[in-house]
Amino acid sequence: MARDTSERIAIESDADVVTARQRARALAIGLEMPSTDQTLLATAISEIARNITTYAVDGRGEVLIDLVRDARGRRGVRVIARDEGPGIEDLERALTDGYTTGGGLGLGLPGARRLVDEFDIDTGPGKGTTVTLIKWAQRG
Amino acid sequence: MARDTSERIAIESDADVVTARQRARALAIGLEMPSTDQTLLATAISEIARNITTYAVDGRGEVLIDLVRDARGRRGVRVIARDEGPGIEDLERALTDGYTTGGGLGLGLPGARRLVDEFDIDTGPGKGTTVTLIKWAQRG
Amino acid sequence: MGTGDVTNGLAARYSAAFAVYLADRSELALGAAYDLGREAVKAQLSVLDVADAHHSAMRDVRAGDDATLSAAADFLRESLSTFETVHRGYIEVQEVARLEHEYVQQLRALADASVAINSSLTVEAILQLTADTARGVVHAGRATIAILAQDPRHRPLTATSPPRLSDGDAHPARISAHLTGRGKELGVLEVVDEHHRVFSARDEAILTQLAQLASVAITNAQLYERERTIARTLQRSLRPGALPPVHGLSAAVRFRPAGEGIELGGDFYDLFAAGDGAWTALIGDVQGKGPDAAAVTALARHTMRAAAAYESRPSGVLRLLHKALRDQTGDEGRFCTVCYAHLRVGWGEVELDLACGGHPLPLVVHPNGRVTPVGQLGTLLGSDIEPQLTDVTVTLGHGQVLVLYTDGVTEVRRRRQEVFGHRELVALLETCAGLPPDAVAERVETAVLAASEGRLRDDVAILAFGPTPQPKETDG
Amino acid sequence: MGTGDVTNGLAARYSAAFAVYLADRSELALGAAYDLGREAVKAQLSVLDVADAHHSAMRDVRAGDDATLSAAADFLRESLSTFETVHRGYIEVQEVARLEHEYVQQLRALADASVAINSSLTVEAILQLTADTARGVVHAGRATIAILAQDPRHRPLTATSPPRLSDGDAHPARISAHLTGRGKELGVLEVVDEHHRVFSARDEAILTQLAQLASVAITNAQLYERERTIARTLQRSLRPGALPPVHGLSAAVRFRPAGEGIELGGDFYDLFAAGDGAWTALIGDVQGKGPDAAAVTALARHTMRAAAAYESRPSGVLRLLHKALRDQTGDEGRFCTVCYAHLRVGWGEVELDLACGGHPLPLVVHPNGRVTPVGQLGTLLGSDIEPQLTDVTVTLGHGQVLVLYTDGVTEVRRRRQEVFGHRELVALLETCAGLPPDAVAERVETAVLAASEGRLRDDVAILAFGPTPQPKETDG
Ligand SMILES: [Mn+2]
Ligand SMILES: [Mn+2]
Ligand SMILES: [Mn+2]
Ligand SMILES: [Mn+2]
Repeated sequence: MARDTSERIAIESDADVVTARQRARALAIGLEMPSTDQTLLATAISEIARNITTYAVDGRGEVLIDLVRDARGRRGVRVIARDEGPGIEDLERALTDGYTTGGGLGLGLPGARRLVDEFDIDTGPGKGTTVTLIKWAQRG
Repeated sequence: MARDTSERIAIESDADVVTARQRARALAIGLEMPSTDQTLLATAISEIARNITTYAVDGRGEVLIDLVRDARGRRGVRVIARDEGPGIEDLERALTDGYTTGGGLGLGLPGARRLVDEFDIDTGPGKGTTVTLIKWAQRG
Repeated sequence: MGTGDVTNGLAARYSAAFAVYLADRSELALGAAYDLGREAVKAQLSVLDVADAHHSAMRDVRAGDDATLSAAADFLRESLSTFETVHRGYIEVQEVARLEHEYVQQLRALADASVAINSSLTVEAILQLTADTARGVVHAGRATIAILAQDPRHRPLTATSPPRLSDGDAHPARISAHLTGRGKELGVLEVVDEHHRVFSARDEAILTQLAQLASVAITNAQLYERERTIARTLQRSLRPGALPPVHGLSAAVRFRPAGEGIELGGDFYDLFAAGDGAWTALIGDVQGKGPDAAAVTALARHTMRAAAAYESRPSGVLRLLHKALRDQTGDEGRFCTVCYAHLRVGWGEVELDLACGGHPLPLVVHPNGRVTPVGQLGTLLGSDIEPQLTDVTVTLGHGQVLVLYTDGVTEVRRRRQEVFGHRELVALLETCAGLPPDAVAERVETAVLAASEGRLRDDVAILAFGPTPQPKETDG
Repeated sequence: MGTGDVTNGLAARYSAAFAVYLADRSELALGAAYDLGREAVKAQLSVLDVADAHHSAMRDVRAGDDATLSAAADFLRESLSTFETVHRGYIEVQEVARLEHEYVQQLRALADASVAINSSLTVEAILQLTADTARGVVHAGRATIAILAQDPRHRPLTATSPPRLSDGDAHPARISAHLTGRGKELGVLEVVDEHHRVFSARDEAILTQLAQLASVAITNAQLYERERTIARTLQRSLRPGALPPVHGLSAAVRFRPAGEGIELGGDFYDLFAAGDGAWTALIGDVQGKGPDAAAVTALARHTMRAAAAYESRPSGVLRLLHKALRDQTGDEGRFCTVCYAHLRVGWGEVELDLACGGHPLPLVVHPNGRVTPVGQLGTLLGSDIEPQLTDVTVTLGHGQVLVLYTDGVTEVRRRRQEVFGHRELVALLETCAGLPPDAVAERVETAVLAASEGRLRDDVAILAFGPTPQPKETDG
């Protein structure tokens, strides 16, 4: 997967989230991604950014957005969100849509996961959280 | 629950389903039911009528639509759908959203059940199926 | 879902936010649509409410140009994106529910199997049930279970489900689980299916759980089998056997140890050739019941058999038994009562010397229906006092039957009330005049079992004998 | 979700259907919107695709008047209604998934409990585990299990979880399940919680399942306990005990039956006072191992003890044993070997008469380290042939130890190779000069166990004795 471009956005306020959405949308438009997919990508970014502003230390973190290309030449937008927060203790539970505790609405990380093509999370107690997601421009 | 009016519509074709939807919508408008609830009621009628045209003998049955009023004076539209079909053998399964067989989309009877305020079903192998549903004009 | 107020609030805020977006087309303004949609989902509003809010906003702007329509499309799409998240979640959770439900089915099958497997007392039955369950619960083509021999003398055991092998795949998919019991390897449980089958982690977990419960059941069955074999074998080896045929003597015995699953108690009897061409018949009762008493019966019988080779006086044999009981090491002393008879069997009559060590006197049933005790009461054997024993000589003639019995026959109690005692026994025997010994013993046993309502509180032994009727007797 | 083609198809059909609706505002035309939405859901299209289709339809009609906007609102609402159905289903299915998951947790707890409960061999442990599991698995305040007495002699048993009672509710919520075993009522399992608690049908099902598996475990434990008690008690009662102290004689014994969980085999020994002030020491081996052979050892010992009261010649006692073995009823004949010694214990020396019926000759360990067999080989007892037996008189002096042993000592094999035999025994005893009998017996046992690697294939018995060293001997 070759990296085309890269931009780092510090997430400290709602305005930063808007910047990230805008940046991702611009890259998506450049790839001629369908408008519905642009919307889903922006929504996924909002959900993972919300995770930072809600759970990270001082609500701070950063988002890296760039274009990627896979071995078959397919292009997409990749978003990496990082924070130095407390990390997620029970990852499986955090991703299983809250059904074990009941009444969850499946937003947040599990919601974001469903909106994109690739989703990866690296976390643990005390080590912060890094979420990586990719939305490909052409559908599979 | 006092009955205000009543109309019986034989269901034999898609055109009859339209008649039923129209009749219900007219009663709902008369009760000043919100437009979104009118839509949900029409959809519920479509789903139970579809159940008749798909499963009943010769795809035939009937729908009775009338206005009802409960003890507290609340008014609503009641729909009774009857057929002489084979009946439903495993009712619990028919209403549990198809998750036991996988891949169900929760349409049909379980879908209709969710769109209305009251839902009752009387069925059994060989005795046909009667579905009764009510949508109240004022929300609870 | 939702109330009019929230819905109206949504419409107003939607309209206002849309106006802002129309003015600047900024990402910030578009983000407001996302926020509105997300809030609507959290407030459990309907997607139809959003559609209506959208149209009231359209009415407010009152413009149909392309630019406005395009902005409207963007804004509606953004406001619905959270609904799309939920919609996708539905399909996902439905799959989760289906998988959980499947797991429930597997676990329930496992629970049922657990009951069935643990209800089996033989290892063979457990193996077959386990193989059948393994195949069924993971829906596989074949399951095999094999356990090692416990002991070099035993064979390894296997079971397969289905029992007949099909040709099968050359490279099937397979998973297996080890069977272990008390820290030792017991064997292995394996499941195979067509090569394209992919077993899930849950299949493996279920198989492991099944292997675990089968291991416990196998271990229990092995332990049970071992103890049961020892218990059965010892009880059967120690139990007095059938009576030997004795020319000129008709004899019958009935023997019922008290207690479920017990084959040997403290009562005993014997009939054997004594050293001098005569015979010995005896009945006895060791204090107590169950296996503790049973071991002492072996001592009593073997001691008296050996002593009878040297000693023809019944009192002499009983004195030796008394000494042997006193000499017993380890165990606290056990008392014992015995009625011992030394028999000389003649033509149509039996002459006997009789001694009773603490035992109820035997009864003679006469042909005329009279019932009389014979012998003289003596002292219990094995106690601190030197036993007082008296040998009494008795002759049994034609039609006379001597009945030896233990106190289990005459102390039948129900709810602390004696329901069959000495008086009842005598009355019953008075109806037995002229009957052969076997019929007499049968009647006594039947009466005792009936009085006990099938639940004996003490061992019961009955030994009845008399001269065999001699057909030529009156002719000769 | 969805492909461009399907999406484009949707947009075109949506636009056309909307145009029809705009023209006649009929229910039929509106129903088309419902159909389109339903198809979109079935094709797993996104709600955003419907929104986009709606806007391309709006672009096509290019009108912003109220009537058009109102029709557009109706049409969009209708096309989204099936999405609303799914959206509502999400919350419902999530609850289903949660309940199924809870059920899985309960069933897994039950499966774990099943293994633990069935691993318990005592009824008391099973009851406590069952009560603890019942309380935990339905999350209740307290659980109680009570079982009836099996037998009028036993007490009923109960267990409670938690063990200490709190004051509790006067009218708690409660559910219970019966315990039954082999068709009989065993007892009851009950769970109580605060009065407002509503137990679900699933809670009842889980409790019933737990009661069922506990019933099986209790029944198994009772069966096992019964057989184990019989097996233990009989074996312990039949097993020869500790040696009695004999003035002037130092004696030691080692006794190890082969087989796990077996306390008594076919080997036996004895040391007891004979009739004439002398003593008898003997060792023997019944053909075979385990409980079958064990019962015969009881016959052999009791017979020889009784015979020794009348008979001082070893060969005479063994002949009587031969006859007793032949007289055994029921069982197929059992052979037996015995080495029998009649001892007169004197001042610093022991004079003994010795006969060996088919048994290996005992060995004397001399103070100088020489090891010599004594006695004369005789015939096996209990077989068809009248045994040939010879009494030999031997005197053991100061420092001499006589070692009687069974063939388990000299036929230790490993992988079909003899690893400890007669030669090894003699060599070992040659190193035992001057040792007291207990030390000699200990050394032999240790060597045999080491050679067997802890897994005996035959019973092992060793009986060693000699005159007690007399401290005054050389002074007097
Ligand atoms: Mn008794
Ligand atoms: Mn008794
Ligand atoms: Mn042996
Ligand atoms: Mn041996």
